[in-house]
Amino acid sequence: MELENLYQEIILDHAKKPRHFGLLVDATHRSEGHNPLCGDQVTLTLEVRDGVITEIGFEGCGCAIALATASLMSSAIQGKSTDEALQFSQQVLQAVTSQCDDTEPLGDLAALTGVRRFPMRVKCATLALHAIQDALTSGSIERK
Amino acid sequence: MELENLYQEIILDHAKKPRHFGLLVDATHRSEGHNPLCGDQVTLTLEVRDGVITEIGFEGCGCAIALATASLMSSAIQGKSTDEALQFSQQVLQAVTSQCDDTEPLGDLAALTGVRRFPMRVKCATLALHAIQDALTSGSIERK
Amino acid sequence: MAGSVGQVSLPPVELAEFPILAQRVHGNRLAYLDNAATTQKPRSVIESMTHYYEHDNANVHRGVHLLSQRATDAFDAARVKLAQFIGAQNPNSVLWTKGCTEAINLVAQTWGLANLGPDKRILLSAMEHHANIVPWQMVAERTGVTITPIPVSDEGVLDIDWLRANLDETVALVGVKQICNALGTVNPIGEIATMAHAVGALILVDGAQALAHAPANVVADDLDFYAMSAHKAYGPTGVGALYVRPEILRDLAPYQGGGDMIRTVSWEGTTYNDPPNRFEAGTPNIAGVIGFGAALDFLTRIGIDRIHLHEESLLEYGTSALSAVPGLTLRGTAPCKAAILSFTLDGIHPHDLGTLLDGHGVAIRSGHHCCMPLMKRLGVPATARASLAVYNTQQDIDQLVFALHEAKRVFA
Amino acid sequence: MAGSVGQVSLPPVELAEFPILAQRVHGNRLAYLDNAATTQKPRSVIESMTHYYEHDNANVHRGVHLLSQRATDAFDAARVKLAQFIGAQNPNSVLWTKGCTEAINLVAQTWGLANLGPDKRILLSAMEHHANIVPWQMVAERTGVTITPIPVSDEGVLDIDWLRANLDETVALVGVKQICNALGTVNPIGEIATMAHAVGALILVDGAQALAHAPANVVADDLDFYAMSAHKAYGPTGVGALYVRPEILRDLAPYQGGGDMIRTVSWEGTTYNDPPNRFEAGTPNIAGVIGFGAALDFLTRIGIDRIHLHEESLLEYGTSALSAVPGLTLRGTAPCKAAILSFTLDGIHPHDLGTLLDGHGVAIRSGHHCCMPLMKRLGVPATARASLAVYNTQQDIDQLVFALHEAKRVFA
Ligand SMILES: Cc1ncc(COP(=O)(O)O)c(C=O)c1O
Ligand SMILES: Cc1ncc(COP(=O)(O)O)c(C=O)c1O
Repeated sequence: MELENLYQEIILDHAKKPRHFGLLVDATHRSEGHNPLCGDQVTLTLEVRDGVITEIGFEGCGCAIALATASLMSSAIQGKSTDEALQFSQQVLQAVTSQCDDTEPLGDLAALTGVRRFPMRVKCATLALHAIQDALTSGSIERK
Repeated sequence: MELENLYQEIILDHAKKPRHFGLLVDATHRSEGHNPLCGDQVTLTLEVRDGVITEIGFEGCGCAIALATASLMSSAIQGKSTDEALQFSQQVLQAVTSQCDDTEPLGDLAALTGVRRFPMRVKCATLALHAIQDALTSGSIERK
Repeated sequence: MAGSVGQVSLPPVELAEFPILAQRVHGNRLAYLDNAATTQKPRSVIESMTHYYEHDNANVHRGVHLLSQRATDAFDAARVKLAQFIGAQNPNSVLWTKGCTEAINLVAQTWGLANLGPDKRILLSAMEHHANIVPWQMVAERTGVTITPIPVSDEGVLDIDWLRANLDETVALVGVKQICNALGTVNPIGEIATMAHAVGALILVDGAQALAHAPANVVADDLDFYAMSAHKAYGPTGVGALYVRPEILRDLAPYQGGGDMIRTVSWEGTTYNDPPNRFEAGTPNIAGVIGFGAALDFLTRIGIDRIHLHEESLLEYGTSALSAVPGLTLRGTAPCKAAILSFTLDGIHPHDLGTLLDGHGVAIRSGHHCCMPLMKRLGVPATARASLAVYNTQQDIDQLVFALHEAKRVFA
Repeated sequence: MAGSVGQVSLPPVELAEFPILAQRVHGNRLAYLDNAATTQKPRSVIESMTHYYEHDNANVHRGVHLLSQRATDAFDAARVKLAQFIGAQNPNSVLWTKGCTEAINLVAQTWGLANLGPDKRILLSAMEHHANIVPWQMVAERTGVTITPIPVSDEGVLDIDWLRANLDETVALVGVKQICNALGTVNPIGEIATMAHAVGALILVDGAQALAHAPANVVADDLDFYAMSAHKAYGPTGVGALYVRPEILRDLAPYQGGGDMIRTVSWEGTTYNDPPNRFEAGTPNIAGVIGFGAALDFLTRIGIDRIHLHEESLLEYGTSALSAVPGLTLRGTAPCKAAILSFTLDGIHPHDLGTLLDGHGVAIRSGHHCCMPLMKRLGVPATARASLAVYNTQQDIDQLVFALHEAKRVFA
């Protein structure tokens, strides 16, 4: 057991005080994620202007891992282009699900790799990651 | 194993040369029995006059035990009153399914008790017994 | 062996009967408190199946050779045991299924499709497991029957007055858990059966959580359908049972088609066998049924009364121990409760609790417990749940409480 | 170990791997020749389940504690093994069921009810098992679909020309056994699949008898549905599987309702999970699935090719040995045959044969083998059947022949 590895300082911090909490009114992209086994749920909204994510906001209920992932990811991709954001979320996804060891490029998100040793919790981390990918690839909101 | 007990002379004899084989044209009572597990099947016809079984005939396909039981029973109850026949078939039924040891009153039918040691074969013996009881209790044919 | 030390009784079984309990988890003694999900198996149950495979394995009913006869005898004997255990008079009123979920689906697909329509209503307790909700929603889609939840109080008590007021001759079925897996509530099934029958409705009781703790007597409680899972009662996975009142069963249309459930098959038409075979198409879970029988032998040997007393004593101890943990809220505080302790802890999500407790060897469940509508009703997304069984001890609860305090330290 | 003595090869396994074979039956060595009904289990399969119950037992998917994680890992690993074994590319295209019978019922109740109607036809081989007839008759009652048998010759060969002539765009499904349990016929499933697909029909293959002897490759054979039972392939009772082509599976309506198959449940409406979970409501047969996985490991270790060679050599020996018994008629003499020897003996009904052979330790099956329409077609009420497996030997066949002669003496 490496509980300290899973519940690192930064994760607990983001879980207790999630950044970017609250949905955007002027969202251009939106997605919802749901984990049927545990009931965790996240709704994500993005504002994308000229290919750049200018704002991001989420709501949801879930465990510390799910909330911290959403919060950390939101902080990381705000200001990134959608392509960069997609690529980055893919990197993080790989890092939490596989054994690849180069966690340098992940920055703060490297903390999430502790989840690898807890297979039943990997889904908690991937919930927000999938939601972001969904929002970017198929979550465009039709303007009235 | 007491195969000799199961396949006694008299049983083999009745199985090979079943008595009363063939259905009656003027039957007053009729019934059919079917064993879904093995596919054995018997059709039984009776002619009852003034409460007495004057004729009996059966057809069917089945193993030696099933055929011998039908043949032996037919021989035994022809000429008996329906009440006597019912009572007798009940006695035989008990003798092949339980451990009761007084097989004296069964006459030739006592040979059937060998089946007790072969639980999977008891149903072969009871097929004809149930058919006789059905014919007598609910098999009355409406006359045109 | 039996008896009580201070306030908590000792288990009425030797823990050594349960091989799995001897192991260490992450360096700690295993405190297995996830019994409502599945119980552990006594050696006698495991061995009954090993013995079957090593000595008697054969297909049942259709063979005349010795192995088949032995397999059939053992298989049929289990049906008699289960019928006796739940007070059914006729062993043939008990059908083997894959589990409790399939048992309820069987009722929905046979009795339900044949008897429900847009003019009928089904009342299901608001605390039902998805297994007793979704099959009916699927039937509702086909038949147009209306499903209405029977309200539940904040404490987790079923609103019997509401039920009384809402029962009328449009109600075809009342569906209710005997014991709630999420909250522990024990529902008054006998009373509900009487009320349902008074308006001509049938009653289906989900006995999944009750079989190993306080099983129904289907005759005394006057039940129409009673659904069970072996794996929640010290038996193997992959087998369960459904009791159906014989008068209903006699005319019930078949469920799945295949071998053993037929009388004759032809391309022109097929006739069906009598119950129980009519509802048991294909090769059954022979080893599983035999293991289920061994589990019932185990329960009978220990005695439901002694099991009940022990679990009650643990519940009492656990309730006060948990209540003393700051920030902990017990969910489900019905006066009549089985040994299930559901709770939330301020500031720590139940999933995180599950992982943190596991680190201390404490196995609990966290989540919605397949009761999403109930969670919504109670206004919590999930709870943590410690559920007790005959082999649990005061030490298990103490270990849980210790681990809770440790978890709080991590999240402080 | 492997090799051949005179004409018959030796089993490619140690017989000691099968504990049950060591026993004596009525004082004689056991010659177990009822493998088409159910095979015996190697020690590794029995032990995999004992190990599960003694070390890892927990409910799968929903728990975060260590036992649940171990149980889930082992459970999921079996799905990967089965997918590989039958050549499926995606493990999630394999669904766990109670057995082959339930697998076919699942197709009938989901795909069948949604896609069949009075304008459609189903073609089923005239040698089908009741498990692949009755579920469709039940669907026909609801949908009005027409069921037509594909003729079979006296030797037990499917009439492919008839099939070719009768396939048109009204045909929605062709259903066929890969290997006939009653006669041993091996059907050309790949060829039939091509023919079916050419007119837009789907193909369902009943692989019950093939999995342990010559399993399909669902991709190479281009199958839409493939149904299996573990207990006929050295695995435990109570578990089977259904492969569904992923494109069909994706949109398939759910089967049974309950836990694990849902995404969200509410009184207003319920949404369903993705495959395979959508089709696996309730606690699965966890131990059974793990045992199934161990059986696949066993088959892979020995190698299907070696199994096939051995069984073929036994079949050849058995065919000539039985043909030499006066009054014996082999039923099922297709050129392409698996190691199943069905026969009748003049003057002795198959059931009597079954009992008489059992007296000499020889376990065979007698009856209609759940193929009543086929029996009718062949004009026999029943046959006696010796069906072979990897552990059978020349001695088993010799013992059978000896016992047949003894039986003839009794009935002489
Ligand atoms: C060809 C065939 N199909 C289907 C079945 C049914 O399998 P199960 O009884 O395991 O569901 C059998 C077994 O008897 C079989 O031989
Ligand atoms: C109350 C209740 N009903 C039904 C079920 C479903 O039982 P199974 O998963 O064994 O089919 C469960 C188990 O989770 C339960 O607790």
